[in-house]
Amino acid sequence: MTLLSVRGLYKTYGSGASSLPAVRGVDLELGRGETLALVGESGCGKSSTARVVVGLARPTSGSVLLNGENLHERLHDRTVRRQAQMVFQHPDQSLNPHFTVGRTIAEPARLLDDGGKGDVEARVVEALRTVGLGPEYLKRRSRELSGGQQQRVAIARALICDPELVVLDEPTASLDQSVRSRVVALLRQLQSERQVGYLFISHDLTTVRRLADRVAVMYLGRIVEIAPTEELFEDPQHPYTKALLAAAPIADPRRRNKVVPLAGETPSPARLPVGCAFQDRCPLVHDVCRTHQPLLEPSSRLHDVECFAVPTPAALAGVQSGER
Amino acid sequence: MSLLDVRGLSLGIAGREELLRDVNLTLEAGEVMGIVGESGSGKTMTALALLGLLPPSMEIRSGTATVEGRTVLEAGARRVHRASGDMTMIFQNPRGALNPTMRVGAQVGRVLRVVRGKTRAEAAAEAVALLRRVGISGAERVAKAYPHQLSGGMCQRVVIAMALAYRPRVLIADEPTTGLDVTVQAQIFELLRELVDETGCGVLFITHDLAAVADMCDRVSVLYGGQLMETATTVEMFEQPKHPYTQFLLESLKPEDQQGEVQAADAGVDFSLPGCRFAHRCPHVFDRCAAFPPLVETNDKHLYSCFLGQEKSLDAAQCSRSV
Amino acid sequence: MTRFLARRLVTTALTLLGIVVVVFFVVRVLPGDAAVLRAGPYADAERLAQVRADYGLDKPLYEQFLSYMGGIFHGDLGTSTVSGGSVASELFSRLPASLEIGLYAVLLACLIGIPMGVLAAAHRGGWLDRIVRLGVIAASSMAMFWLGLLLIYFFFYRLGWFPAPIARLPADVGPPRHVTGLYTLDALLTGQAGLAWTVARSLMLPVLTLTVALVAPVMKIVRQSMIETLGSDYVRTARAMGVPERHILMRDGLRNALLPVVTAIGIVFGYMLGGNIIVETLFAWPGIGRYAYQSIQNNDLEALQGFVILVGVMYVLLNVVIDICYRLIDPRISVGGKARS
Amino acid sequence: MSAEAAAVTGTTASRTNLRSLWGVVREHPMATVGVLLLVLFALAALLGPLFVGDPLKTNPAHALEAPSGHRLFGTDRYGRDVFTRAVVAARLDLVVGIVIAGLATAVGSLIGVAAGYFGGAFDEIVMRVTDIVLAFPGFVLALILVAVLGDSVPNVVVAVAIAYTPYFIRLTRARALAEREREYVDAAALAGNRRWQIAYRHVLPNSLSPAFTQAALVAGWAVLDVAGLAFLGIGIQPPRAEWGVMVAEGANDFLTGAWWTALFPGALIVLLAMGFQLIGDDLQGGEK
Repeated sequence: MTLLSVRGLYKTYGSGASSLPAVRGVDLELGRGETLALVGESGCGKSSTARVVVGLARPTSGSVLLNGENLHERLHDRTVRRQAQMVFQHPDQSLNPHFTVGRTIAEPARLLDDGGKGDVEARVVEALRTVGLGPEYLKRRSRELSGGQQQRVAIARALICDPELVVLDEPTASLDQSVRSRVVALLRQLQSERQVGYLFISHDLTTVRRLADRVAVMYLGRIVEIAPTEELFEDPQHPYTKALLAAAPIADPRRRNKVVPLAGETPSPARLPVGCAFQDRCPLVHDVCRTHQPLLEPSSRLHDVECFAVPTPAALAGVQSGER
Repeated sequence: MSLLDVRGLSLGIAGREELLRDVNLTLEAGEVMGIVGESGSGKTMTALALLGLLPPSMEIRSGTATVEGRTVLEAGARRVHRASGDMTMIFQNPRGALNPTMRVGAQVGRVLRVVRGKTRAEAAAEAVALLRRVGISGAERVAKAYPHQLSGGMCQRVVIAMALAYRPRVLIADEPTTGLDVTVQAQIFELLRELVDETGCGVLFITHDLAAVADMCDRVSVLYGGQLMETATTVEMFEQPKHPYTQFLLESLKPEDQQGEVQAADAGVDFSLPGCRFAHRCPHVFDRCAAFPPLVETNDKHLYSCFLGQEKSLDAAQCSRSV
Repeated sequence: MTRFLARRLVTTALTLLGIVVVVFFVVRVLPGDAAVLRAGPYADAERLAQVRADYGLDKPLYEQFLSYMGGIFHGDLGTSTVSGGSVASELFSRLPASLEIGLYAVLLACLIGIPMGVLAAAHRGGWLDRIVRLGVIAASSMAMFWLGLLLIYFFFYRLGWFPAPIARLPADVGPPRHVTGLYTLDALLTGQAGLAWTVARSLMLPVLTLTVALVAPVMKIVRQSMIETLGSDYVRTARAMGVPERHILMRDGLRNALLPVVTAIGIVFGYMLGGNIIVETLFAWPGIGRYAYQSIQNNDLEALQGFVILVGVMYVLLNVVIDICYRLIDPRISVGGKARS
Repeated sequence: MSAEAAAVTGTTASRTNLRSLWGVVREHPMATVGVLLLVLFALAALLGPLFVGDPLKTNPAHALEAPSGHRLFGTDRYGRDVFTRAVVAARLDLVVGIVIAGLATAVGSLIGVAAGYFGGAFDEIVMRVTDIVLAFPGFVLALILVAVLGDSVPNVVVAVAIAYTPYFIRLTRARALAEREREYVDAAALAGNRRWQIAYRHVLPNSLSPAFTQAALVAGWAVLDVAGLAFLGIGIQPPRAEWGVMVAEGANDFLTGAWWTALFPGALIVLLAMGFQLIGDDLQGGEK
């Protein structure tokens, strides 16, 4: 059974003339012990998706199923709620500055697990140990820790209730390079020990390639391509995915970028054109892209693309079937 | 004579420990030199010191810097007069780098007026031309816009246009693409490369991103805890790093299963210690590391600051040498 | 801008209505029988009933309120218990005297406070900055009534430089022809330079007293917002691009620092409207502040209520004007509608 | 360890304590002056009444005597000793300032955090009400409230506190709005906190610092306001020993030459207010 299943997710902020569609029809599946990366540039809707998936925001429409249960209908059910946790982007902000490390990690255990189930204190020490910190950190506060240590504490807090799904929202973006790889290693190790599923939000393709089993690329609120990690990096299909991969510099001075892959910048989601949202920057733009929204169709096994220019019979069939 | 020559630069908060110790840098015309370091390595402090923009609490303890032989920095002096056209800097957070109540054309034009002595009309016309030059379409319209009406990438282009108006011999770019999308970053990098080719200026490219260094720089200097660890051409740095810190940094880029045994503790820098700033994290630390290591030259373009591998210390170092 | 104006208009109307409601009900609902307050403590039952009938106090509260509200729309703030005159006309006849002190004090506070705040920020940590900071603290700890007494003691009683603190004019001098109601202006407009000087001499001590109270917030806010702008990224960029410090101070620093100062002027006016009660009482100045003081002394609640409503309404309207000015000056809000965040 | 050695380590320990104290003093000279002033006033408030006589005792034979070694601050027109009255008044003025600031901070912060965190209709109502209260200059509002409530110390305290409460509501509301967006609030929601628990356990403690800073300044202003009201004859009434009352009583004699009657109590008001202001200024970041 799939762990997480997102169906037809829409999320719109505001209403009327000033409404901003952040997520426009996203479908996702994530299995136990699997890592799905959600990549894209600012404003692509990956963080909004993450917030809805974990229950911090309500979907405008669509549903989030966790082990088959609708998360947003069962938000006050602790047994459902404790299954989805999150690690945030800014470790210095995600810990309450007034709380000690011990109190921070213990909070979910006290509030979400049935009272008296085991000794909370011992579980906190154990959680600290699993993220590589000793019990001497229990009494410290967030400002006394380095960025890497703060993020370890945040990971311990997310894992203390043994959730099956952890959303990682750019967990390494604000860490130094040398700390970053250790946090990634820790996350991998914890996953193999506990079979926890990761929804990994990132714009850092290097880390994505290292951590993810599958990758979904988002652009202006829609998934434009989704494939197993190596296949996506080696054989990207969507013109935006290609540009994104080409734009990221590689840490090898002998393999430099020679061409700028893409002109212009992501337009505002408030003024989306009819048809494909990528049309104005796309090198392969076609008349049909300006009138019809392409749909995510399989281009090969496990590899879905949302583009008319990619030669999949299904994409063309999608146009012929009329306005969907 | 190098275009920019920084010698023995040391900085600190007045009355406290040294945050930057004995840093030496050279930069040639038409060259892009990367300055890499993690947060707190002193890379931005170095740049601010060169421009005389240090916060009031910081003082220059020792060192000199020259641009084409003209002194631009001296120990003790808060601010040395900068001949116009010597050196300027672009920053991260481009939106904040522009005055929110001034039209962007006027901000570019102001540099032309106060630095290059243009009249108001000349400056206005040339500002539009510069905006066009940095790849802004509809430059006339954009010149009349306020910064909040432009995207981050556009704002950075405007700041680059201001730098172009200044006509610097040396351009310092401090994390110019942090916070910008990766596709926009590629555009800005491309623009900077074009400008170097066109004007022949030298660029000090400050970043924490090794991939960006590999992409942009001809040579690299690695800073850690205010100490210059290693300077080399980019290819040599990536392929034959000498300093344990550089080795460690490059190892961390690889997937874990391919990482070598170079490991280092995760700890902050103690600026009050007299020795090598990396000593407390270094897997090869030995007794001589309690003293400050001088720069050693392996060939004319490759220098590093470590006692390891120095002939005289082999006897002492052999016990821990493993890479 | 239109949407902003519409919203601002609605909230302002709500606030103005709120002011009247609050004052009206505070005066009537809180402990203390309004009729007793009005008739005085020694009135007998018959007299109390008489007062109740006279002031409509026997009617239900909402009826009293509606009739008071209706009065306000016709410029009627009720009748003074003591003088029997119209509160509105008594207040408006005294308003110019108050404005004359208040406006000069605000002007003076800005003339001193803005340059001092700018200089302190530009030389942050230096001796001038320290003096300004100490000045702010000293001025904001100053008890106005005591300072006024000291000034009167030295400059009138000891030195005799200024006239006695008894009115807008010495007893033997008549006022200038009424043009604006501000005597200094009227004297100058009617070409009586000598009279203008006489008027100014009477004005100086009260204005000075009020200025001390007003200068502290001006200096403090100017200094703070100036320090903030001078430490901003865009000032650093301008410096890196070789723009001279003097140019930065005026164009980047002051221009952007003055935006919050515009708002601060509103606060300063509030101080002024509160402070004038003490200053006018101390200098026997025939303005609305002293009117309020006298109405308290005489238990004239109708008059006091009129004063508070007038002050509240003036203050709210002033802040609306300031808000609109702010929108016009700041391109982040006025140009292109909503600012991005 | 010998007793001698213990004594030696003891003195070195206290010496380092002294040295670090000296470091604090050197870095915050103005706040130090403020603390010293407040300590002096607190001592006078606590112990003063034990050492001086009856502040209300009149002595017509010694009316309006100038200050001397025997009567430090001289006597007023009823022959009461100005020094005695000034010392006794310290307790009242100090307590009034602190209680007003405390009341306004506590009530304002609670309302402000609730409005900022929960938003919605509650926030809208709170903002409209503070708009209305702020439409009156604080002093005017306090004045009309006392005029209506009647003259008494508690009434003055409540009136002035009400006038300052909206400032604290605005301050903490703005801070709570900012704190609400921080990641630890989301983390708290995921940890199973209910909304009121997040507001109370997480947002409130992190939203208080600007209010505490402001509280010191408000304590200073409150002292001035209460004294100012008393000077106008509103709130605290003669013959009670209160500095504002004393200045008012001495005002006429002051202007005919008996300067000591109003000079000393007025100076004490200013010094007390300044003590609070110096500390508040430092808390606000001093030079920054």
